[in-house]
Amino acid sequence: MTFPSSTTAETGADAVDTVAAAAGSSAAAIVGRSPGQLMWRRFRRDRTGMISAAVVIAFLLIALLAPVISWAYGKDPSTTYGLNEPGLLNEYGYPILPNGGISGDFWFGLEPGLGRDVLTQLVYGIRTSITIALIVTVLSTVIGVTLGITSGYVGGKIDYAIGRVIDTLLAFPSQLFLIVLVPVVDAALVLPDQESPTWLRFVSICIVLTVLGWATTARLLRAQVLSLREREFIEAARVTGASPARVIFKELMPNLWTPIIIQATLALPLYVGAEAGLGFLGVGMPQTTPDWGRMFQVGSTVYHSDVTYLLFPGVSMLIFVIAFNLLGDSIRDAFDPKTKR
Amino acid sequence: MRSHRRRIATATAVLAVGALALAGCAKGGGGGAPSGAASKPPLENKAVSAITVGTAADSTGPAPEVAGAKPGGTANMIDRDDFSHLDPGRVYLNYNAMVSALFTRQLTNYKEDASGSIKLVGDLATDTGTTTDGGKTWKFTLKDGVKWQDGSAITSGDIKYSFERLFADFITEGPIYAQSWLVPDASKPYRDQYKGPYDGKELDTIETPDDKTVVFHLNAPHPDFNFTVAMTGYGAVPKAKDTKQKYDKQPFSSGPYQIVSHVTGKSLDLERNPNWDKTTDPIRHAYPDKFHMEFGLQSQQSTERFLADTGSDKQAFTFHNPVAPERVQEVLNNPEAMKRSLQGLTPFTTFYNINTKRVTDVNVRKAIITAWPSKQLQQLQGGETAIGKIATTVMSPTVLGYEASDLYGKLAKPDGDPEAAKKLLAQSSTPNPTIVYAYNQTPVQEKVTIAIKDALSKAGINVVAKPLNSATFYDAIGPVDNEYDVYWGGWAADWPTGSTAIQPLFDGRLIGDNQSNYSHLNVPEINTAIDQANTITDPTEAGKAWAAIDRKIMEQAAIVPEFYQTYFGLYGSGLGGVRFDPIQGEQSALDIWVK
Amino acid sequence: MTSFLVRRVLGAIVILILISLITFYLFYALPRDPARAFCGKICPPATLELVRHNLGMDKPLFVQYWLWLSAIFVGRDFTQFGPCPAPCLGYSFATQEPVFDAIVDRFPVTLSLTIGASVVILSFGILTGMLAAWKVGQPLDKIASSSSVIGASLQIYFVGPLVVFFVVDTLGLLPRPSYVQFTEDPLTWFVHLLIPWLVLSIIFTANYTRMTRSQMLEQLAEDYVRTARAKGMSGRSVFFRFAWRGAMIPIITIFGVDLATLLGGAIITEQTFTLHGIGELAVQAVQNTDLPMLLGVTVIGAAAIVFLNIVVDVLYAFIDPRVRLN
Amino acid sequence: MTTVSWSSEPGTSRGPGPFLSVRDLSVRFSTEDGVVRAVDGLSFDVEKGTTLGIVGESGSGKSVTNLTVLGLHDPAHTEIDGEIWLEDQELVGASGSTLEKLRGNRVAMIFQDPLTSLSPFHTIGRQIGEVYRRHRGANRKEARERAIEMLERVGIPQPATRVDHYPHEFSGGMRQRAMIAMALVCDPDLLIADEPTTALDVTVQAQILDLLKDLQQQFGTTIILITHDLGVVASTADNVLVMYAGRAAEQGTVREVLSKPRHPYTWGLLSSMPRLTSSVDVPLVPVRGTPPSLLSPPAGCAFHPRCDFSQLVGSDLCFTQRPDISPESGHGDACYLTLQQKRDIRTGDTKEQA
Repeated sequence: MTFPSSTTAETGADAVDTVAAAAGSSAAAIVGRSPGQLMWRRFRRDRTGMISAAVVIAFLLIALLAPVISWAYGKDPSTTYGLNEPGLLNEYGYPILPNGGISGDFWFGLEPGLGRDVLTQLVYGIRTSITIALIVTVLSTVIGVTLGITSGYVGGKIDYAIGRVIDTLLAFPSQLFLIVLVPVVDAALVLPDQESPTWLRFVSICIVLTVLGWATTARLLRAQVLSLREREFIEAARVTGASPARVIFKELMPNLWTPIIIQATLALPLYVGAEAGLGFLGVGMPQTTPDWGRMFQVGSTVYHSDVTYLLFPGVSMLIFVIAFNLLGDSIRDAFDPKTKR
Repeated sequence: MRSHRRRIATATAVLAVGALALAGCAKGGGGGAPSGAASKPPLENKAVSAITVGTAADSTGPAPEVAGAKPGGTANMIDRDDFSHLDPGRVYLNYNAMVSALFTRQLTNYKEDASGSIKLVGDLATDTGTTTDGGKTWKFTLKDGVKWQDGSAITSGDIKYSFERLFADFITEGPIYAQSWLVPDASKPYRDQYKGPYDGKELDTIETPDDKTVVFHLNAPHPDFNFTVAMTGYGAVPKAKDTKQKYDKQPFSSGPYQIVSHVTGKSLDLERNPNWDKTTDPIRHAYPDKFHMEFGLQSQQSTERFLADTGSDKQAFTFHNPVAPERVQEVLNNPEAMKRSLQGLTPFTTFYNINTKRVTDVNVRKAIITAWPSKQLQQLQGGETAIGKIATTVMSPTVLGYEASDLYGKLAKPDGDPEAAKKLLAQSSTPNPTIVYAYNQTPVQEKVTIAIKDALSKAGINVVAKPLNSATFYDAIGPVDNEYDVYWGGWAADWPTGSTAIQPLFDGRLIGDNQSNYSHLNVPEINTAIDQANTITDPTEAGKAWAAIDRKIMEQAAIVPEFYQTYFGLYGSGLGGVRFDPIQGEQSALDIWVK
Repeated sequence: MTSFLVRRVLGAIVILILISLITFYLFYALPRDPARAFCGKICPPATLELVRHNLGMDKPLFVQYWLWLSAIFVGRDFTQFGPCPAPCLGYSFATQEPVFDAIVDRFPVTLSLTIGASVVILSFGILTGMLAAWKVGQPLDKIASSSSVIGASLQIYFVGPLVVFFVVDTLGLLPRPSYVQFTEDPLTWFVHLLIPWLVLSIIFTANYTRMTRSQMLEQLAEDYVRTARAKGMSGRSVFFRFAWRGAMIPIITIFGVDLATLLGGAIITEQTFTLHGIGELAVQAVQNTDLPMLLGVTVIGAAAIVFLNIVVDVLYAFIDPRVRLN
Repeated sequence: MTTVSWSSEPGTSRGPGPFLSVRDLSVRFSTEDGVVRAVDGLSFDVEKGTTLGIVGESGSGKSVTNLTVLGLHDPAHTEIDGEIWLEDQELVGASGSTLEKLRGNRVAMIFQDPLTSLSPFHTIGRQIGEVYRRHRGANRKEARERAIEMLERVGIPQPATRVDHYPHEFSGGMRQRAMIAMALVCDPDLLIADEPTTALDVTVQAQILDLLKDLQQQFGTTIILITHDLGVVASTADNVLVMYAGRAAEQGTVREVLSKPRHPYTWGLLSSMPRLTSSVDVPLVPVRGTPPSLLSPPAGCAFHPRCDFSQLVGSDLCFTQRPDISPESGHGDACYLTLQQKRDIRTGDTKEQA
């Protein structure tokens, strides 16, 4: 049984520290490196991390260059080609050509019913998913961190209050509440007269996902802060009369960046999945905005007669989320070598 | 140590390529060449050929035997929802009415003969009732031998009680016609004038001279009152067995079957009612011994089970569930399934109300109708078989007196005629108007909205689409001063004469919050024509009058007719006598027998 | 121990009340008048008023909430529906059936989905995690890790229809997923739920494999494991008697949360396989804006989460003596 | 292989050769940043019944050596050369199962931090009894009695009740006593104590060291005491081995090494330790610089970057040639300075600081 005893780590760790020490002998030029540089060196050497980073960047580029791709490809996501040009969809809304209507000018085929182009829908769909996921991740991390740190560091009544709020939020059946909250927030933000713009639903989805998302981050941060608070260097800082703000930002924060970043990179794919889940349940972005979730919803109703349509969003979402998960793992390993096994 | 993940990236790539290849070889995700639907015989959604009022002779039982039918066996029914109400006074949904036909009888009812024409005949009554003063007083005499499931006779007292209990405070979901006509003052709400029989008071406008005769004194002449009492809402309820709210789950039977068990949301089981006398019933048969009804199946599921046609599904039919729209094409290509399919025109018409208080210029309204993309909407919702024929009038072909007319040439140009619409707009006060189109935010309606926006913008009409939460749709369009110009609506006549098809929707004097006149049409000429048509006693003459009113409304362009909804459903191969009921627009259970 | 339980149960009740209160007020943020559903097609204003009175909707908000809450303990009599016995969560506005009965009736579906999935998740997930940790760095570990990353990235609404399409429609190996009363026919019950269990477990198991593996490796690096080795304990007994206990704590925490979400009705799973569990009940409640049903499902879902949190804390004490239930 | 009799004052050397003999041991770990040569050709012997103190800064390879004795390294990442003889048994090449039978039975080890080194999930009695059942095949009841007996022997009050307590219910000192009880339950011949007292405060430290001495007297257990605290070595060990960068810098009896040190590194260690006798205002002189990188250790004598006397050697021997312990037995050191130079520097230097 292979059994990595702790000494390897200890000596390994010593070795690394010694590497950091400026022993001026004639051996390979050993130069001191900051933790950030160390992290980058380790990350660069982790090939899986690099590949997943490349895939993620590719998706980001596709999302950014969506208009260019659609211009070059000649189709756009909103025109209903199937309805406008006869001969593409049969009488019941299904693409006539086999395999979901894949053809020369519709590389990924046509959407049953409205007959929109699947490729551009996918490309613009990434845009929706990533923007929502990024915004929600940033928002929930910021809220989670601030509340987590305040409740962890300050303790007492505030900690109790925030703790109860977190418990209540985490006790909500989250999937159910996503569906309930979106129409409620919609109704709250409704603009009486003109057409409710797409950004309205975009905002309400972000609000809903953030409201239900920050609690887990807050709880994690609170635990980290509680353990750090007992450490001597915090006592020392306090003893020297440092203001709480200085203690938090100068002493605590540097130690918290690792869990924060790890939590964020692992949360992002979850939010992409959640946003698509909303679309699948019919409370996602409106029909005019290309969205993967709705492609799944349509896919799951028509897969009897047109399974290809379901595969495109499915496979692209799969690759997208795997890349993110692997990237999150690699970042965690680079940041926190102890758990690298 | 961390090299183990090096192979993950390659593994993912392989999987992705594999999945795509897999899709390629799947049996072709496309719809395949147009299924040659054109070569299929045109769907026989023929309108009901004729609706007449039957004689006393037509009202005598037993109902003519169904060819080849034999008694015995259990018929299964699979459907989406449990019946929300079974207490006749609370039944308004056609789905509830279909099952009530098995155990609730009314004074009069409809009988369909082989040629497809419908006759109003006496059910519990010996005939369709007699009126001597143009429809203000009506006399019905009960048949001999009509009994409740416990063998006790159905008396005129029971009929009087059945109407009186409709005033109780827990009966709110049913029709209100008879109640508003049986109170002395027609202008004041009927609930203020009589509160129901539970505190011992009686309604004196209903006389019961003896056990067999009932006389109704209405506060105004209603020549089609005999059609009104055919509604399930006015079915008979035994005075001795009235369990008030609980009656809604397990009513007392006067029909061929009685309810044995009702597990809400799950199942309903019926067995033969020994005390039902075939000779007194001109409409119903009772071939199967038992009926077992199961709920919770969406149309996709029931379609799959009918196509599979295995095990107990062989003896299954469904009242409400149509063939799922996305499976229509598959069913049409399956000759075996088509043998066990039912098609027909339902009384339901769908249309788009044009809010005449906001879109005041008739030419703009006409332009909207002309540019409307009816064909695309039909295609989006599964074609004529699944959703309906393109409509051009207010009244549905299932209504007595319907006359086909196409003022805006929609059948000629179903895709919408932007040029003609532009010409109409040129003559109107606003050449390119902006209209606020409110829609119910369901997946289908979202697609429909896109098609409408495209078509109308081609005609120069700027559309502002306002999605409304599907739960709050009616609350939003209900108020008279709502801020929307065009919104979807659906209607079915409560009985197949013009009055309930037109009056509640277009009578200018009935405009009010949450009232059915959503297009807020208030044209004096139409209002007087409606009153006048209501007094015509001869059904065919009345039909012509209502058809004329229909044309006037279309000239006002108060609505954009959408579909005369059709029904396309399947049933198991082990059942015979499953027929389509044109009055309710669903599958009827009254002639079913188990092969 | 009992003082701990009493305190935690009281805390749980407070949270449940808080949740039901929030849901109640959230519901009223919707501009929806449920009374409309109780009035016929032609609905005179007088009848609408009467229905609002029958449903108690004309009373102030907090009174309505109080009536709802007290009904759970003392039952309530509705003019619109009739009496409602003690554990009464009111009547559903959409289906007129008592909410409590509807939930109790739908619970077996969600329960069987949960039990099946958890058995697979725990056994398969933890087993592969242990094996991967045991053979760390070797081929088995690599396969387990890479498949678990892929598994964790799958989405139910993608895998579900795909599996149904291939396994049911194309190959016809298994019947279409549906629920058959366990008591009536356990075999068909089992066969008909295989696909949902399979799909659910692919996704959940992946997480458990990854988590068990990293936790086991972390425990193996602990000093006390080295001491055990130094005492002459064999590698296998160190792995199975010492290391797994430490690794179980984080796994139990996560399992408590996952089990609660499944018990609360896995909405997306039930929607994908059209299973009539509590999840579907919840979706219908939202679509029909059916307040009593929505409240009932939310409270039951939250109760599952809160109750399981208590169970998880108690389990901690059994596994880790350092945790004192003070 | 020549066996040299080793004369030492107090030890009762009965066996023919040394009890434990480490011959030219080197241990290399492959890590991310390269190969770490934790132990680089180390040789030393331990007589039966004596106590050898191993001293050195952290990273000098003292713990690694002793874990190699028990064979606790992860073979996937470790290469071990050289031999370790426990009387007649060679350990480096021994099979896993023989090593398992040996650990806890003939050779036992106690660790620095008793709290993390004891399993939090099992009672003390069970953890002690486990070893007894494993090696002596005792049943549960016998194991429990043995555990109570051992607890009593290491001086833990009410052993009958404490046996069922968990480690976190013990104080620091008590936990270390429990560790010792666990290590000695099968009366091992060799006990390796890896910095047993570092985590404890001074008063408890003395109790533990006395306990170890009493147990040695009672059972004649050979003890290897790993520490960086020269005071502990002075008071308990019979012989001393000073390690630096994975090799032996100086070895010999406690009196020889501590009173007449011959290696500059040992001088450095001694001069950086406050003494009761030295006056307060004389500053301590720590060894300058930090321990060398074991990834690429300095050529020649690993200590030369920090050695003030390397130029005294004249030739650049210190920078190119790696010194070996000379003489191999008795008081040996690994430094090119001549004996005379060492004595002059030591008397010159240490007298100033004394």
